[in-house]
Amino acid sequence: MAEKLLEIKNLKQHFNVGKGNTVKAVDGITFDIYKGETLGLVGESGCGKSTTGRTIIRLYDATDGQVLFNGEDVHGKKSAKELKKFNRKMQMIFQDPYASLNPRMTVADIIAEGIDIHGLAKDKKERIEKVYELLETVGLNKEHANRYPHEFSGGQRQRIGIARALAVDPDFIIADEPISALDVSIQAQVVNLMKKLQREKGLTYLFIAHDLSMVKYISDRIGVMYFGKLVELASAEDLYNNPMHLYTQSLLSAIPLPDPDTERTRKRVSYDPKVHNYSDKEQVEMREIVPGHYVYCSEKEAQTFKAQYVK
Amino acid sequence: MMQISKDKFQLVGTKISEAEKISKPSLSFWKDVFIRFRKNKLAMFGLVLLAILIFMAIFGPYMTEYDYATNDLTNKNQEPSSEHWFGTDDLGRDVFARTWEGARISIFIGVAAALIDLFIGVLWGGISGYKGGRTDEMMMRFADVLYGVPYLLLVILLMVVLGQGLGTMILAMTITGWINMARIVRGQVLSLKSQEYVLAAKTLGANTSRIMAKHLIPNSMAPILVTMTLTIPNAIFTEAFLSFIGLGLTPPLASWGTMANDGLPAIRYYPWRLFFPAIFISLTIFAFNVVGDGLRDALDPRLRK
Amino acid sequence: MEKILEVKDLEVSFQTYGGSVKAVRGVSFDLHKGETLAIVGESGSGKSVTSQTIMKLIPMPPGKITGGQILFNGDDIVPKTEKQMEKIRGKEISMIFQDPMTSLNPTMKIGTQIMEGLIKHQNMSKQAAKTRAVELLNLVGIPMPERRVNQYPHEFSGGMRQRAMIAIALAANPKLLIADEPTTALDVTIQAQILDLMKDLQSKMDTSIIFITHDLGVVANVADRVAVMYAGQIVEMGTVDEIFYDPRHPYTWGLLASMPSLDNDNKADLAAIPGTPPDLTNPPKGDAFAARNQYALAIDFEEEPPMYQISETHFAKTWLLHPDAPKVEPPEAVKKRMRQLSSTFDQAVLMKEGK
Amino acid sequence: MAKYIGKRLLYMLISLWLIITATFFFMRIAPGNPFTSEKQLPPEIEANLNAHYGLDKPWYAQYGDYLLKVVKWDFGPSFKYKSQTVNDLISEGFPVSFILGMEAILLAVAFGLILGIIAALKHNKWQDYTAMIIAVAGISVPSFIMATFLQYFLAIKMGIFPVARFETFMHTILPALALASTPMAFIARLTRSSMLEVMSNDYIKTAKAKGLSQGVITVKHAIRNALLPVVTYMGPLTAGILTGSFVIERIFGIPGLGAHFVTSITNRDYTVIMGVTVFYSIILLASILLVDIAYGIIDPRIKLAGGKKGE
Amino acid sequence: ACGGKGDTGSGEKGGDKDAGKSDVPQELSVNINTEPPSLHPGLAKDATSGTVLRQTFEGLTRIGEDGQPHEAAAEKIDISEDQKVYTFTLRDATWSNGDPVTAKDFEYAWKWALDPNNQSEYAYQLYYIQGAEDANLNGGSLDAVGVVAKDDKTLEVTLANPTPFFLELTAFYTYLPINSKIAEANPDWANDAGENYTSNGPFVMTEWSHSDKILLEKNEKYWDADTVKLTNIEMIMINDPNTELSMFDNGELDWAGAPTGALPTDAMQALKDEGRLVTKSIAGIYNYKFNTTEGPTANVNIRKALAHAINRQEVIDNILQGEQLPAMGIVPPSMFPENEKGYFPDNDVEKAKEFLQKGLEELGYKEASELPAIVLSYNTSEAHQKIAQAIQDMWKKNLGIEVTLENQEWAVYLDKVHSLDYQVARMGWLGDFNDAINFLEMYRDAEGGNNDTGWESKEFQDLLAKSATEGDHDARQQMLKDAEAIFMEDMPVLPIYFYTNNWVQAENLKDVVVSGLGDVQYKWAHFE
Ligand SMILES: Nc1ncnc2c1ncn2[C@@H]1O[C@H](COP(=O)(O)OP(=O)(O)OP(=O)(O)O)[C@@H](O)[C@H]1O
Ligand SMILES: Nc1ncnc2c1ncn2[C@@H]1O[C@H](COP(=O)(O)OP(=O)(O)OP(=O)(O)O)[C@@H](O)[C@H]1O
Ligand SMILES: [Mg+2]
Ligand SMILES: [Mg+2]
Repeated sequence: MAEKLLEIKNLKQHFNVGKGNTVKAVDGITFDIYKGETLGLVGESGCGKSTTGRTIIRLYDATDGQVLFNGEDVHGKKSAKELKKFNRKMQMIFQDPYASLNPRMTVADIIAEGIDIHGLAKDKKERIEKVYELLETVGLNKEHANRYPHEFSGGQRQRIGIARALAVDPDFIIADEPISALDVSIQAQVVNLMKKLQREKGLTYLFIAHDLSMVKYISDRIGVMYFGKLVELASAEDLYNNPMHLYTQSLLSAIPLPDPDTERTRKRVSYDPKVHNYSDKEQVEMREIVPGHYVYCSEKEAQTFKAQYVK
Repeated sequence: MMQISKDKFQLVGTKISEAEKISKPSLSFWKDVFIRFRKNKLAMFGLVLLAILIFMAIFGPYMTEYDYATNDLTNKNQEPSSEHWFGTDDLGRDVFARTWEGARISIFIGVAAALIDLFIGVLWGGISGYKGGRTDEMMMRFADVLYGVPYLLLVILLMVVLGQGLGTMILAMTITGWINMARIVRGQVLSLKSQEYVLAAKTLGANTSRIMAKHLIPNSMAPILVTMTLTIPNAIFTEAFLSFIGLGLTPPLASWGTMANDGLPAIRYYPWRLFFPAIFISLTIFAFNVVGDGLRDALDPRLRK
Repeated sequence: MEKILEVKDLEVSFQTYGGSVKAVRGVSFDLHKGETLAIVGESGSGKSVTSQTIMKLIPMPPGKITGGQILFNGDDIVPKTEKQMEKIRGKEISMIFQDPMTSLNPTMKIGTQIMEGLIKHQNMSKQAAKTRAVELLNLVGIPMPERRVNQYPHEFSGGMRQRAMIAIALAANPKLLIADEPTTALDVTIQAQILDLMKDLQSKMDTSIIFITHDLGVVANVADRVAVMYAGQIVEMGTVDEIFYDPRHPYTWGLLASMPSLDNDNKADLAAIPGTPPDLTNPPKGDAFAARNQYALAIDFEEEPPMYQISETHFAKTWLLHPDAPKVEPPEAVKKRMRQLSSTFDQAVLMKEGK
Repeated sequence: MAKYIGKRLLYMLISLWLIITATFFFMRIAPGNPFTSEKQLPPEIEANLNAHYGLDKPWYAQYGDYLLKVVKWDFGPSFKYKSQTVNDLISEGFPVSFILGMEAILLAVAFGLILGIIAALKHNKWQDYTAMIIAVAGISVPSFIMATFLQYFLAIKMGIFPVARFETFMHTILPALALASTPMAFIARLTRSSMLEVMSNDYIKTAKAKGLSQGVITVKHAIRNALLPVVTYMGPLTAGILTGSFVIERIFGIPGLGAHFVTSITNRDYTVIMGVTVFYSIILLASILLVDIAYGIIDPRIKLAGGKKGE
Repeated sequence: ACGGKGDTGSGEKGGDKDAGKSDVPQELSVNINTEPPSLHPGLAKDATSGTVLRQTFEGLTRIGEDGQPHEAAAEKIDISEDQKVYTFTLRDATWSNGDPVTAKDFEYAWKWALDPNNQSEYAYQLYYIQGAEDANLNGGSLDAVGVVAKDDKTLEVTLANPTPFFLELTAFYTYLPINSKIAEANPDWANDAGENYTSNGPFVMTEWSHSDKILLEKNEKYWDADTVKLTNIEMIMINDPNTELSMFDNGELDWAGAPTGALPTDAMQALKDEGRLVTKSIAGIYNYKFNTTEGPTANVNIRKALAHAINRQEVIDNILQGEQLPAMGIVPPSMFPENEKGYFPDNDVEKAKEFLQKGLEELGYKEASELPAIVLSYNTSEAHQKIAQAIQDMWKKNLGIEVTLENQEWAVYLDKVHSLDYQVARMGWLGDFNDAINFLEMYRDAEGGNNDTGWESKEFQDLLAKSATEGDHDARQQMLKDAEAIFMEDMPVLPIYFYTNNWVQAENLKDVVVSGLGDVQYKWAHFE
């Protein structure tokens, strides 16, 4: 397979919420992201998807574990200069197109923020030209440069967010539910744009969402998270056709489809973590059931999964 | 059924440029704010009032032949008349001239104190809120301590060290005045700093000062403005209080505050000596308040459409 | 079947700084007893305003009902006063709001919030209301309801909050339940649970439901009939099968086409609807959808299309149904799902004005 | 909770210590001393006095002695009022200021809330404008002018109230009004804006959808949530009002604590300065703490976190 | 205004003389401005405390309605030939608790004040007594102090010098007796009203509500109780002249203004017009001190120019409005009647200009405008500020001298003035007793005391020294007069006006005695 761009090793992010309580938002997850691929991350709300993304990009300091980006530890001690360099290579697109743009800045200033910070433009003229170029890349036009975010629709705003991320020429983009807040007809615009950019610029994505149908469409591989843990990781096809972990099955069974006939006959599978009934002795961890398909399970379960696997 | 010509039923497809077009004229944020502000009649009234007051502060003293400082003891405590429009005070000075001379000082002090409070308060509260944790704790405790130390003592020390003067007075007014602003800004920054656009700036590698200057402060403008409009009356009254206990302006300079103070005991005998400064203090504060309210409404993102 | 609600030519606008927003522009539909009507349409198309107008919950001012009638059990709601509305709200008609996070009072116990309506409309004693509240929470599937009634909303998860909202709405056994995007804020697993719950309750209580969403998957799951809204108007309406298997309006096509399909491995671009919705302060001349419509006809830019009837239950507002219009092929993804439905008329019929 | 309060109390102690220290040194740096008078004392007598009060000791010894005494809650004798100790001064003055202050706070809160609520409910109607004009007037008229006005018109001209002094309930009304006017206006404005904010929340719509009447919604749903900003403002305000106002006390001849804050300083009555400062600071810090606790009671979402989480 | 406190329920009013006092409630309500710092005669050092003590205590003498000291606690006073030994024979009198008032109580009280351990700041009032200063300052023995209780009824006092005003002094509060029995047993006796607070004057204190009010009741055990008509005195503490006057107008006070309170200046004109204002001059002067050690004010001609160039009468008529007397000398006319005219005419601008010219020449300036800026300092107060503004204006108009004003908080101000860190500074002086020495001796030495001007004159010192031992009243008077002349010649101080007391009182209130020093006594007061 292709080259590893990012290696996440036993990443943990615990939040202290007072009274000595901690929330284990991310509790020891390990996976790799290859150059040029899109890795989808799904899971129910609050399972730690955003936290994973934010910890990778250093918005949070990891409680434990490592994030290697091109072999370098992201969380290691870094000089301001190294940090800046790293910031250029890894970018993020946010969930809420309303909240992620500063309402007091013009679109041009928003997009050019990275250019300003990293000094990527020699002069004003070059700066604005870059902005125009980026606007065009995301399907907007020059005329929009001097407007304010509140004048745009959700899809347009999300495209501005993408342009902002692209401004520093990143290799890797974390998209945290970039389409959840958009309505259907606009979602497609954004997804199409992201795919186009990936084709043209060879970007790598970590695509976070809880809508499996969209994730399946855009991703090469998909990771399923449940309560701070990665429970299944496989190629998009394989995951859909051979969901192994009970939670994945439950998740897939819940996706409503725009087809009244199938909906009428839908059988939902519910998931109760108690069914695993792991004993204390059992080692529960990510196991490769078939090449490229990992499941968080005990040895015993792994055997069953292997047996059940259909090609 | 009306007849429609067939060629109208020609397939023409999308006109995307049209669909992406924003039909509203391009408005900068502040222009937009201004338009909304202008629709607020009360606020506009306040603005006009303020303009008049400032105009009078600048030109008022020249409108009468009388000088604010010259005594005319034989004409003391004259009622308002065509000669002395606002009457005279107990040293026979023209209250009209003094009122506008006082306006300069009061408005200046109000605005200057507000601006300084703004500067320090925004910086302090911003850093405190943004850095959080121990820094925040320490900075806020410092504010508490400053709040607890007797104000009068601080002021006396200032006067001793720096001597009497406008500068000292403004310093005296702002030495604790900024605390309120800092608290407000801190609260605001605390809630803004986890906004996604701030995170976005962080991922772009923006440093603290950039995030403060470009993101946090501009978006705290509404409460800041409102607090500022309240700082202004506060400063005007504090100046009066300082003068009341004798740490204020050097006569014959007067401010509205000191004039009101002087006129206060005369309320039963020479009410105009209290009336004019008091009414202008109130008008000014009223104006600042409605303008502040108008601005806050105009800045409210939920009203933005 | 008995009609419980009839909305006729409803028009609602909002007075804003930027001018008057015509949020609802002549919407008509009806609803039968025990039926679920789904309203779909993109953000800002007027779904919420329409539904809130039925309960007269839009803020007035700036909102204003500028025309039309809302007949609830044959009784027009529009001229009713606030006092009269209080007797209808929460008793005859209930509502579930979009965002369970903000629709519950954060400083009031869940139990109290459920009890309020009971005490008001059914003259229950506090004790009785509490017992009923526990029952309701149990009914909507919240475990340990006795303990939960004394908790605050922040102690509930999103799904549980939405269940509590449903419990509140159901408290009075309403004849009509309006659910305004009740699951948009929830993740799929919880969404599925909520949908099941609502269907279950509906079958038990024979309530009529107006279900607002922009998720076609959800629509397919819950609806009997579907109304598609665009820019303040209903552009297509029909039974759920008619909308999914025989859609006629290009906007409906666009919606259906832009959904990726799970069992399709085709990684070609999604068929997005380009552009953005029109500004309702000055709605465009002609068909509001024209500029984004790849099937737009010249007339679409000039004249608003009339409503055509395709079957007893199926209506669409597009010039494409005009006899003179060219025959167009819907997008690939839609074409795949098209079927011939038996009830369809041979020829689309132009509806008379004022039906 | 207990841990949280314990921690806050510790912070309070530290703040208090800093205040004491700062005040102690500022006071000593300020020119003049308790024995400064127009008729200068013979130096021998002054030296004698200094010795008696321990003012001849080195500063650190004085400071140490003082801290010890404060710990024992013994602020020493007043230099000026020979027949009273600072403890006497406080215990005689505070109840007076407290009664007056409570009355003023009740007035301010009651009328402020009522005005604010009316204004919010009748947003942009004449009631709103009237209430806000009253409020702005309250802010625009400083308390010393207000006091004089009230005294002149209500006591002297109309004879409804006694002119001054602190004897019967009637005596307290005018000073309480004068004290209350500005905070009342402020509370009215705060209440109005937070009521407007709360009334635009979704849960108010929920309540309306239940068929509750405007009155019930206001009382049961809106006010409580609109109270938070008012409560915040009440913290420092309470401390300020309860410990008296120099100007009001002077104009109405009220034997409260407020006058001591000013006269002790002009008299350089060291022990009184320190005593009232410590007393005031304790009330100030305590009311800030109380406000934080009240927050938690009003809004169950706010947990009193034991520690500020690191970023 | 009728002297009620609102509870005058008894309908009858205004009895005639025969009906006696019973008709009108003999209850007086006055304002004493502030909390008296101490009601211990040995610790009191201010007018407010004095006001209370004067009603509750009785010294050997009491200043009568005529302004002269009369026998009070003393029945008989014998003065030795050299005027240095006074023998007081006490009358039979008791403390309010019934203890007899003895000579020992006086001896105890005076020695208590002189005892350095007791921190009496007014002990120096006793320095006229032999050995007193030594005991108080230099560790001399208290036994050596010239006060001896020969027996219960006889007190012998030996003075250091013949002191013509000594009898007057014995009416002063530092000279009041203390019930030694109680005080010895209970050092804190004076801290509150109550059974420990025994006094021997016309009234007893029954309540002391700090910072609020003091209640006095007639002392039935007072030897002259028959003379005392008032049954109760309420002394309230209101520190705002407007409130005071309003309360008076509202009938809540029977007296407003000096000496215990103050009247708002803005009301003076109206009160005068209504004919209600009562004015009485007192022994006190309001003056500006010059720093004679540096700056333009070191030049005597400049000082004189400044002194001549102000129109005192105008200041009095328009600002003070209390019929004060323009001061062109420093000893009040009550002591030196000639000083009603003073040493030079008021508002003599011509003369002032001459002086200025001379002064400028001496300093090497051509014009007044070349003078270094003169700063006029005063402590913060409305009245000082107005006067300063008026005088600033006069100096500017009459001499062309630019003066800047500087006001300071009281303690800071005193600190500056005492350390000669000023140019022209406001000061006032009120006599403690009725003698010119009061107003002169502070200028004896440049250092220390209350000189504050840096001025010193050998001649002046000699004259004062001589006067101290001079037994003959007229000769002594002349020496002091000469000293004042020397002083005025050098003009280290610019006199402005002699104080008056102004007040309004209830119409039916009679016989409140205000002395020439501004001391008030209610012993004889009554309502008609
Ligand atoms: N800063 C924080 N402090 C404390 N807890 C946090 C913080 N951020 C996240 N959490 C908690 O961590 C858990 C995971 O949150 P996260 O936002 O990563 O979930 P998510 O999978 O992105 O959910 P969603 O789909 O709702 O976005 C949640 O329980 C959340 O409450
Ligand atoms: N209070 C209001 N003031 C002004 N305009 C309003 C108001 N409420 C709604 N509108 C406008 O009315 C139009 C219809 O809004 P509505 O909320 O009904 O949309 P929706 O279809 O429910 O969208 P969504 O899917 O986002 O909920 C929008 O353009 C909106 O901006
Ligand atoms: Mg998330
Ligand atoms: Mg909606």
